[in-house]
Amino acid sequence: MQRIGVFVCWCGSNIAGTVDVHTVAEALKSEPGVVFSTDYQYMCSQAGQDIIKNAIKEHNLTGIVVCSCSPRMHEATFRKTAAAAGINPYMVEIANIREQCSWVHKDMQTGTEKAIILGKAAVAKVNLNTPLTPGESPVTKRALVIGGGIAGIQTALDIADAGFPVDIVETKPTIGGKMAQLDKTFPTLDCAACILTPKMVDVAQNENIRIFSYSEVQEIKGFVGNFDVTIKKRARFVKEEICTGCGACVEKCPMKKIPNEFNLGMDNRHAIYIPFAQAVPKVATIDPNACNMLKKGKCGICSKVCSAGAIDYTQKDEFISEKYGAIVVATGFNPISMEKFDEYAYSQSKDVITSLEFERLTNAAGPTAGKLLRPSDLKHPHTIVFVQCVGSRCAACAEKGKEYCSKICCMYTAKHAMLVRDKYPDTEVYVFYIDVRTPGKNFDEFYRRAVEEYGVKYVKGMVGKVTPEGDKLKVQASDLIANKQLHIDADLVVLAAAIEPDKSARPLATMLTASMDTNDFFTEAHPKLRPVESPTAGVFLSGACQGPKDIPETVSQASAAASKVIGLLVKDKLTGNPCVASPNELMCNGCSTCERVCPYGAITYEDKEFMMPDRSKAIRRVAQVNPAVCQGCGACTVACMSGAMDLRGFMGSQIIAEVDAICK
Amino acid sequence: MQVNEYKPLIVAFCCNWCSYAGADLAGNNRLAYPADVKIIRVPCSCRVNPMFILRAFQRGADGVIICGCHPGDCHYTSGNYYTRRRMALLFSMLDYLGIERERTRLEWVSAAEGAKFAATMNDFVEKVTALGENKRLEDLRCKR
Amino acid sequence: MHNDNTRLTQEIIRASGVNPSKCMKCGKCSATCPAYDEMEYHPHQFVYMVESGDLEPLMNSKSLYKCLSCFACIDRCPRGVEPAKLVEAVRFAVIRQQGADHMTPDDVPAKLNEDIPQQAIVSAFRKYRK
Amino acid sequence: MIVSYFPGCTLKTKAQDLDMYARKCAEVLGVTLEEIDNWQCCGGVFTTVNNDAVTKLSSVRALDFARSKTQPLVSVCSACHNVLKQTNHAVQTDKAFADKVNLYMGNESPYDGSTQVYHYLEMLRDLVGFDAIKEKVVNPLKGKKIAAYYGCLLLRPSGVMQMDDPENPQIFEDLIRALGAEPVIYAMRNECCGGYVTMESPEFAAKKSKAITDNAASFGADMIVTACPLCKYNLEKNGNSVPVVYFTELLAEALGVKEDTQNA
Repeated sequence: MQRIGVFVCWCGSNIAGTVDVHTVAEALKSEPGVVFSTDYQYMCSQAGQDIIKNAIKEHNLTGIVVCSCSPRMHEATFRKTAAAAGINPYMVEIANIREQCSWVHKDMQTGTEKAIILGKAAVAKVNLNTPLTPGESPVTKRALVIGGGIAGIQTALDIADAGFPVDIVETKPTIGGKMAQLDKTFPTLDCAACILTPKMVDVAQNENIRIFSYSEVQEIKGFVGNFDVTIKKRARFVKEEICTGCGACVEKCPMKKIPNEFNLGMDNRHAIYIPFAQAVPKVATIDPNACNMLKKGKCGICSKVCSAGAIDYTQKDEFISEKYGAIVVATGFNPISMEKFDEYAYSQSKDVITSLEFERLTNAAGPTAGKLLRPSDLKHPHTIVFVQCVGSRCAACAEKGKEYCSKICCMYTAKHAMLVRDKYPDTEVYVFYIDVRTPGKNFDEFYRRAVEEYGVKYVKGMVGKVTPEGDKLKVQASDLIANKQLHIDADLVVLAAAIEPDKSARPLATMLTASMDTNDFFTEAHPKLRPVESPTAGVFLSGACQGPKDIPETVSQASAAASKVIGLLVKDKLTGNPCVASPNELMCNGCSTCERVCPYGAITYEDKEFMMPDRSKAIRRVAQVNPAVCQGCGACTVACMSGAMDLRGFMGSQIIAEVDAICK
Repeated sequence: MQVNEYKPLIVAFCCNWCSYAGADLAGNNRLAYPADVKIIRVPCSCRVNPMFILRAFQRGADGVIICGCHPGDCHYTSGNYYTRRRMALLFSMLDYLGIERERTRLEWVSAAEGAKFAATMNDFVEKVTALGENKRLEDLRCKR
Repeated sequence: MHNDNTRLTQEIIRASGVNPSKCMKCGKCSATCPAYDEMEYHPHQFVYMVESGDLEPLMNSKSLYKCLSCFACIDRCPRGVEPAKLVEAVRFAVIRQQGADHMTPDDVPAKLNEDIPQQAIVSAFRKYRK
Repeated sequence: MIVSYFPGCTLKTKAQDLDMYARKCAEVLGVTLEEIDNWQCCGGVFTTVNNDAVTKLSSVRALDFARSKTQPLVSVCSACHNVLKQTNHAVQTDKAFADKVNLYMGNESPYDGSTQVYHYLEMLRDLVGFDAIKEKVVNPLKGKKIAAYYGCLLLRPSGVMQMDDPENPQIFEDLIRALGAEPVIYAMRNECCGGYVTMESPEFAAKKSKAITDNAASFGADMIVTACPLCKYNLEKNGNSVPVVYFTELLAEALGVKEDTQNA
C-alpha cells in the first residue's frame, strides 16, 4: 500500500479564489492510501517544496499528489523535489486545478467539487504508480553519412569540425554528387565546381573523415547511439591506397567506347576511368562490365602501364563492420525518366535533352568543352525551347509523373536561359511555364533579369508536342496569354524533368526503419519543428532525400542535421524516457500487430525460452521493446489484442483508476 | 442556483502535446466551460483504449470526448490516424448498442486552440445535457 | 436564367464525369490539340468556361464540331481533367435539343465521294446527330 | 485457337482487303476467326458522356457473344476496336451503365465485362507471338522502310486501351521488324489524321493528314501502314506520294499469301 501525501496549492488567489483549498485538502485526506494532506500558498516556492520534502521524511511517503497548476508548468519541479527527498520522481502526479479548474470556473462550489474529483483521480493513479528509472545507453562517438553529395559533404565536414569521426558512404567512385555535374549555380552564377571542389578536398584532407567510395550500406542493426553497420566496399580492381590518380592507365585503356555516366552518356569514357579531374578520392576504377581483362582474361594493359602497381584484377568486394552513434541520410535525388513523356520526342531525337544534360553541355569539362553545340550534329542551336514542369505537378498518372512541385526547375531554367542569351545573343530562347515559382533570396530578381535584361521569351503555357523533322524540332505549344497555339522550329529542346528520390532510398529506409512518404521522400520527425530528424531516433536527414531542395537549402539542412548529430554525440550516455511500452511476455501471443503499428521500429520479436505451468520448457516468440527507441505514444498498447503491451507511467490500470475516480 | 439541475458527467481524454496544452491555453485565457468536463491526460490520443471509454460509460459517464492533434500534426507522426480509425469503429459499435452518437466525440484541438477547446466543450456538454442521463451501459453495481 | 444555367452546368459536369476544378491552367491540352486553329474556344477555355458556368458562348460555338475526339488532351493532361469529354458533353447538350442536329441525312450526299469509307458517315452521325 | 471476330461495317464494303487479308493470315497463323452472328455496326464512335447507353448496345451484344463462346473478341478496324474496348471497360467500371445496358439486353445472365478484347495487332503480339510470325515469314520484306501509323484510336485513351505506351508505342514496329522490314519511327505516328471531320471539313482533315505523311516521308519511309480504313482514306487522299497500305496486306505479303488471294 502506498503512503501518499497530498499538497494543495493556492497559487495565491489564482486557485484559492475559486477553489476552497482547505476543503480540497480535507476531502482528499480520506482517500485510500492518503496519509497526509495539506495546503500552502505557493507550493512551487522554496518554502512550498520544503513542506513536501519534510512531509516525505516525516510520514515516510511513497507517493505525492500535488494539486496545482498544469503539469506542463511544474511537473518537472515537483519531481525534482521528490527525488531530492529520496523518492522516485515518477511517484509524483499533478492534479491540474488551475488551468483546468479555477481559471475556467467562476463558482466556488463547482470549482471546489471539481478540484476534489481531479485530486481523487490523481490519488487513484499514484496508488498504482511504480518507481521508474530511465534507461541509459552508451553513445558510440562516430557518425555515418550515407551519400556524398553536397548534403553529405557539408554534414560530414560540420560533424568532423566538432571533433567527431565521420564516415561517408558513396555509391559512385567519387564524392560530389549532382552538384559536381552542374555548371553554374543560381542566383549568383558562381561556378559549381569552384565552390564544391574545395569542399571535396577538405573532406579528403580532414583527419576525422573517412570516405568509402564505390560502396554501399549493406546492413544496419541497433538503435540510437549504437548502430552496427555493415558497409560493402565494391571491388574497383585498383588498390586505393597505392593509386596516385596519374591517369596513365586511362590513357592506354583500349576500351574507350563506354558511355560516360558523368556526362550522362553524351560522350564516352574508358573501361578504367576517373569520373572527372577533381574526383575525390582521385583513384581509378575498372568497370567490370566493360573491361576485357575481367571479362575475358585478355588485355592487362593498365596493369603494365601502372608504375605504382595499383591494379589488382583479383580484388573482391570487401565488407566493413563499424559502430556508429548517429546516421545521416543524404541520398539525394535524380531526374525522373523521360520515357513516358515521348510527346516531347526525348527518345526520338538527340536534340531533346534534360536540364541536367544541358548543364553538361554548357560545362567546360563537358562533352563539348563548354561550347553550346547540339548533340545530333554539333551545330550551334539558334532557337532553344525550354519546357518546365515535365513530370512535376502531374497528378494524372503516378507512373508518368510526380504530383509535387520539384522546386528547383524554375530557377535553373531561368539560369540556363540567361546564360545562353549572355554567351550567344544570336540565340532565341523560349521558356514555357505553368507558373514561375521563385521564392527565395534574390530569386525573383534573378528571373526578372532573365526576362528584362537578357530578353528570354517567357511564354505562359505548355508544350504539347515536339516533332523532329529534317534538322528541326517542330514545337507545338500554347501561349495562354495571347490565346494562340504556337509553332516554333527549334534546334534544341530542354526538358525540366521532375526530380525524385534516389532509388537506393527505399531499401535504406527499410534497413533504418525510417518512414517515407508516398513519393519515397524520407519523412521528418515533425514537418515544422523537427525537420532534420527522422522519427527514428538517431537517424537524421540531409538534403533532397527529404524533399526537393536547391543548394542553399540543402546546405542549411545539412548543417542543421550535423548540429543535431553533434548534440547527440557529445553525450556520453543517453537517458531515455522511462514512460515506454513494455510487454508482459507471458501474455504476448507473438502476433506482430504491435510491431506493425509502431512508428519508430522500437518493437522486435525474439524467440525466448519459457517455463510452462507443467515445468516443461517451451520456446515462444514474444515482443521486445527497445526503451532507447520507444517514444511512449502508446499506439501498440491499444493495438495489442492479448493485452500484453502496457505503457509505463500511463498503464491501462492507472487510466482506468482515473476514470473510476472521476465517475465515482 | 437551481437545486435539481441535471449535471452531466463528461470524461475528456486529451493528448499531452496538443489538446491538453489547448485546455491549458483555454485556462490561461479564462475561457469558461462547464465543470462537468474532467480531463485525463494521455501521451497521445492513440493511447486511449476503447476499453477506457466503455469503462467510463459503465461507471456512469454521460459523455466521453477524445481530443488529439490535428491530422498530420501528431507528435508521434501517426498516432491520431490510429485513433481516428479505432474510434470510427467504436462509435459505430456504441451506436449499435444504443449509446447515442452525440455522447461520444473525437475532436482535433491544437495547442493554440484554447478557444476551440472551450467552444468544443461547451457544445459537447450542451448536446449531452440535452440527451440526459446515460443508462444504457451503466453498471448498476457502481451506481453514483 | 441563372438557375437554368447552374443546373445545365451541373448536368454537363455530371454527364461528362469531368471535374473542371482539377485544372491548373497549364494549357497543355491546347498545346496538344490538333484542331486548335479551327476552334474559337480552345480546350483550356472549355474547361474554364464550364467551371465558371459560362455555357452560352460554348453552346453556340462551331468549336463543338471541330474537336477530333483524338483524346490527345485527355492523355497528355497532367491533372487528369479530360477536356475532350467536356466538349462532347456540351455538344450533346446542344444537339439533343429539338431540331438542333448538326448534320442530317439530307446533308450527306453532297459530302460524299467514291472512296469515303462507311465509317466516316456512321461516326459523323453519331457525333453530330441526336 | 478460335477467336470471335467482329469485322465491322467498312470491312464489308470499302475495306474488304483489310478483312480478306486478316482472314487469310489468321489461317496461316493457326487462328480461326469465328465471325459473330448478326453483328451490328459499332457506330464508329464511343460517346464519352455517361448518359448514352443505347448507342453502345451493339458493342455489348458482340462482347456478350464472345463471352457465350468463351472466346476473346478480335477486331481489325481501329474504330471498332476502340468502341468495343471502351464499352467493355465501361461495363467493368461503371455499375450504373452495366445495369442499364443489361436491362436493355434482357439476357438471363447479365454481361459482366469478362470478355478479353483484342485488336488484331494485339492478337498477333499476345496470342500468336511475333517470334512465331517471324518463323512463318516466307517472303521477308527486306530493305523496306515502313512507317507505322497508329493514329489516335488504337492508343487513346491509354488508361482504357492499354495497348502500348501512348507516346512511344512499339507494337507496330515490332511487327514490321518480325516481317523483315525496317520500321521508321516518326513523331506524328500517334497524331490525329482528322478522320472524324473528313466529311464535315475536308480541308481541315487534309491539313492534318498531310502533316503526318510529310513527317513520315522526311524520315525516308517507303510506305505507311495502318489498321484503320478512315485513316487510310485520309492519308491517301490528302497525303503525299508515300503509299498507304493496310497492315494485314503487308502481313499477307510476308507470309506469302498475298498472291494466292489475288490468283484465287
